[in-house]
Amino acid sequence: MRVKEKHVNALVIIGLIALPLFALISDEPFTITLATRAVILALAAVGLNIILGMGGLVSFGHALFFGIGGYTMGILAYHAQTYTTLDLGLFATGGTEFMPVIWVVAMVVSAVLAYLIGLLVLRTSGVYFIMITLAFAQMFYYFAISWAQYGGEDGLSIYVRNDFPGLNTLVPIQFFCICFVILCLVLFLKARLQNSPFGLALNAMRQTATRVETVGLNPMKLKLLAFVISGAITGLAGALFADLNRFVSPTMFSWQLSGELIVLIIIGGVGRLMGPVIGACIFVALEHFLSGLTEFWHIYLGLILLGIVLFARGGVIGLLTGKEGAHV
Amino acid sequence: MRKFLFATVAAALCATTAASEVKIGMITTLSGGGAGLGIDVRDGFMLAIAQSGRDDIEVVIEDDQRKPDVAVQLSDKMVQSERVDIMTGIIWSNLAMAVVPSVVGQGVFYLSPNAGPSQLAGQGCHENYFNVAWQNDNLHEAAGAYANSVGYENSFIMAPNYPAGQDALTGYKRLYTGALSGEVFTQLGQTDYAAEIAQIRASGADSVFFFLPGGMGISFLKQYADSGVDIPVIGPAFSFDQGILQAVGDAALGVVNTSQWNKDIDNPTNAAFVETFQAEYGRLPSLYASQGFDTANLLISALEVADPSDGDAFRDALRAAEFDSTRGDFSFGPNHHPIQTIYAREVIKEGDVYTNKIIGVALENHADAYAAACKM
Amino acid sequence: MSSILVIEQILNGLQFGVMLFLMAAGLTLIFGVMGLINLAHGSLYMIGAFAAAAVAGATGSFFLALVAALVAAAVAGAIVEMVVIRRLYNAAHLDQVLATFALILIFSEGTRWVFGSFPLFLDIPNALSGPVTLPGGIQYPLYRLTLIAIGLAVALGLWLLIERTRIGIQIRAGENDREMIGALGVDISKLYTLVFALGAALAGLAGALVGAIQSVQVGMGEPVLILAFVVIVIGGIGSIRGAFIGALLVGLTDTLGGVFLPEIFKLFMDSGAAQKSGSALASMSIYLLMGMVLIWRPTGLFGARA
Amino acid sequence: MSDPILATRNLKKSFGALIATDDVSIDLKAGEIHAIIGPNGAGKSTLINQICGGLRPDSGSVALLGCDISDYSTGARARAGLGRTFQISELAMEDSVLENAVLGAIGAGAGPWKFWKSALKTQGLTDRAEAALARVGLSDQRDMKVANLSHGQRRQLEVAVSLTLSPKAFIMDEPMAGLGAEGSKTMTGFLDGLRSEAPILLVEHDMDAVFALADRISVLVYGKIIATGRADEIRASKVVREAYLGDAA
Repeated sequence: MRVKEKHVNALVIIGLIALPLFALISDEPFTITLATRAVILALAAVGLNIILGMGGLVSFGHALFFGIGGYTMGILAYHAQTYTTLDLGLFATGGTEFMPVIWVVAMVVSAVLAYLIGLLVLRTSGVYFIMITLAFAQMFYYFAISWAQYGGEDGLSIYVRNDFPGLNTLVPIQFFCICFVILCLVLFLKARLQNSPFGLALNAMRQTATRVETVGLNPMKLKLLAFVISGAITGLAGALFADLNRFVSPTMFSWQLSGELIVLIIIGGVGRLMGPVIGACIFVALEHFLSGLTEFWHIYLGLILLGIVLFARGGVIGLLTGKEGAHV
Repeated sequence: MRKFLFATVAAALCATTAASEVKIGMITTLSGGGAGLGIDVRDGFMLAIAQSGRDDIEVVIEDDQRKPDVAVQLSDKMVQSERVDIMTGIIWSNLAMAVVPSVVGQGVFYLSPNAGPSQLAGQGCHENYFNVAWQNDNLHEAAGAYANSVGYENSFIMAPNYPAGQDALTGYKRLYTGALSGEVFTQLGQTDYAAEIAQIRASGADSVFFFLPGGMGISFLKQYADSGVDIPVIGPAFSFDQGILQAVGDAALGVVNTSQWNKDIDNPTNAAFVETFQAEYGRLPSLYASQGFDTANLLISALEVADPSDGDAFRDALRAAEFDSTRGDFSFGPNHHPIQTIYAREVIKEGDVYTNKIIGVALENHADAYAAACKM
Repeated sequence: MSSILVIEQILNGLQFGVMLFLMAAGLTLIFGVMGLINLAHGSLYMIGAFAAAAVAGATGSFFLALVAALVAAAVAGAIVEMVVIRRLYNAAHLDQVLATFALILIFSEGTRWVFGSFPLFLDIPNALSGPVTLPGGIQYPLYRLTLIAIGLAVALGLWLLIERTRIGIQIRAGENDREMIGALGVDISKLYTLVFALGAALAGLAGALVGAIQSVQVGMGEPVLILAFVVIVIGGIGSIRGAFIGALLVGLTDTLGGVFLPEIFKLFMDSGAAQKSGSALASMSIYLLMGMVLIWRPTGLFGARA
Repeated sequence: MSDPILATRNLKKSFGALIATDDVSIDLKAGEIHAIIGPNGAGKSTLINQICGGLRPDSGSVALLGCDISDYSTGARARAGLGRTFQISELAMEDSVLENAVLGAIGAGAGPWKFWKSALKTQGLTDRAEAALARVGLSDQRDMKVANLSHGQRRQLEVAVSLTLSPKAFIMDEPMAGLGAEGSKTMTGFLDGLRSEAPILLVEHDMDAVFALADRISVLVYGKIIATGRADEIRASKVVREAYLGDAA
């Protein structure tokens, strides 16, 4: 039976609301935590999907922005909790535990970094782009490991979640709601972006950069902006992820994480609005159930992924709707 | 009456799962690199539980894959969904730092079978946190003390550039009174030590202290043995543990290392432990297995006296540490970290198997350096 | 710092470089001929090391261990090519990344399943153990010198294979124009399997050789894999010559950076801080090198101009 | 006679020993169709690429409306008023016909830095795009995917996209390629009317179309212009016959 993509999308959103509510009623708070994890990973992958799905550039280093978001949150909260000042050279501040401020800072820092890195890495394409993005993420990974001031390899614990006005963020369902609303908001913005003149141009750029140039547009600028937006969203996800765990560590920069973000997108379906969301839900579920079954669950995860690449091009959405859809 | 009713309902609910009264959550590393350590802790722990003959203890075991974020989520699961009374199992300091503070903050007891970061021993100590292994610095301090006792005066010291590595060098220097001919931080996960060995050769040192856990230590020892440099090496037990010694081979022979446990410590508990572990799992127990075993026995001894639901009584029972440790004498300091004797061991070959033999005491009844900062 | 130490460190960098070359040569060959990004190349390195350790343990012969490593990695490579990789040649890079990422998971946990979680033992053969004295009084391990020699010999052999043999002609034709080899009457799928097995065998050889002085354990392949990628990106993907130059550059940068950066930092900060920040920078140095090369030449030193 | 709309001066480009463009100076005047013909490998594509910015000449210059655009990027040249069509269609194959035309309208209009309103619901963009589609006769196909268009329809869409730019000069690389007799005729008729809007630099192999359309013809052989003139002059030229038409004539 073939179903329409928008029905699949609606089903996912409904499922993402229903599952935590069910968990709340049946008093299974850990299920809510799992759902929150899926939502945050989905958000990070939605960010990656802007440059990867729409722009056709496979960034194998998006963990960089995830980590930057995480560390932004960690450092701000750390200074706020220890009442120490954060000296930024130009000015000093006391850190903050106020979530909206943390989010904005995480996005701005990620965006600025994405701009600077993008200026360099977007000169390359194809495999070179894959590898140079990986290299940048590795640089930050090693830097974070030896950055003793913020815990180095041990990472940085912040013990309590940051504040959001009117909510108790330590209650799983309330924190889930925050993340879920942000995800929906970003998905909505992404949907607008996809159809906007910018989205249309970026989409065309992936297919034929020459054509985009000959109508007078600058592909480099398109890619750069896409990279910046992409980095900012993934950075935001990183800040939320760190808040979920009340902890940041260099593993947020690791290449495995960059790989996992790509995996999420491919599982769901490249270049689709809800692809990363479906991918994240499936991935988190697999992780949870497989690891309960056997110590060697990575083998089965590997086999499932392999099956998806070989036999389900277009991801799960493609499988359900019978369309391969946009492929990079 | 109401209380009784509640109890029957609870019993009825529990009957569908298991008839257990105490639930223990174990988060440890069972897959990927470093799984050997977690498996040893788990096996040692479960051996003690089995030997106790108590069927009212349920142990929930989860694999953290050595990823801090996974560990945090598993701890949420343990506390929120499984509602465990006691947690244990974490191998790595960075995972412990991510998990322990929030777990003990939620009223759950945590018994550490391996990691002992300084933060949790000093300012960050907690009444519900007990360390059954060592404070991280202990074995390094013992190595420094041993170096003094054999008259080393010019050490070359080396560790990976990450907090535990930096602590290791600090720990060594705390008791070591000689000079340093070199102090090097290597890359975490580094596999080739040719450059460092060349520096050692050129340094004119009379001894080399290193802390390189896991595969890093194997690589270093093999390369060091092959380099022809014959300056004596000392290190903490981690690179000479039963699990990896076989992979190092001859290169480790004769190396002195410091440990709070060895299979030849002469007491009945230890002898029985070594024998039953070998019978059960078909391999010699490691340091980690002994720590898992001790952790479980401490726990069982406290359960004999008090129920975890009565927090204060249970805590006192733990603090008393009325159990037979494989290490012999064992007691807790004011910050719930061990006060214990640390030995110097030497790597030997018994038949085909590489193992350790105690050659002396490095530090007697040693406590850690952070206890004073702990306000409990 | 004495000149003896400097020369010794250069030798170390060289040795590291040629071993990286063994890994990178296979990767770049596979990419050049088949256009495939193989993240699972590190697993083949691991398979070589485990096969060598297992055979050395059973027979005691290092030579047999090396043969076993070559055969095991080549066979594993050929099987993987025929079962999985073959379906990916026309797929997007993205699919290749995911599929070979999945292969890493399968290989790593599969190896752990077979061999257990503890590292395996593999030692240097007696004939090659211990140091020798080089001219100028430098004490240097014989085994490492042997590694340098083997690496250079393999590089030479590869060069001869590609420049002077029929298969080499086919490989070069395949790099330039994939339709062309079909037109030459070559069985493409056989050629692809062969090239993949060759690349795998080189990785397996590197794993066995390096395994003797390092730790043979699950997950040993991934750090090397990432370095090998850095190498081929610096050298230009598809270029054997580039891989060779890139491997030496990376080997030397990594080794010398780790030794000399802290020394340089000591000139303007106190010793402890210099150690920490120097080695922090050293761990990032090869990625900095790669970044700079790519900014200067976006397709690497010897890469085809895009 | 007015100044030329587009002019190249002494364009030179060589690839190693091969001289692809040798001192080429051509111009395009208002209202004309200037055809460039020549055998395969004569350097026509290289020349177009230098005019449109895909290739840097070794020396020489390109001027549009008297303004030197030699240092402009491809995009900047398009914005300055060069409308190019490709020999092999350069279109976003996964997108619809309308989306491709709207892309042109985005380039011609306010640019891509708009993120909120849907491009296909922005009247300024769709009006412009649909007008261009209507002119080439693709209105009925506006919602089709480009991948599903016939070859001829893709050629038409190529032209339509360049129409949305309202360029000052058209550069067309073989617009008749693969069109068939009927299609060529339609396209010839269309281009005939287009020259009053903006002049066309036409590279074409279809000699019937060239002789029917071109006001002037330049003959490019081995990177050199060997003759320029009206159709009948070129037909009569001995140099051209020898160098190009050769035995066939």
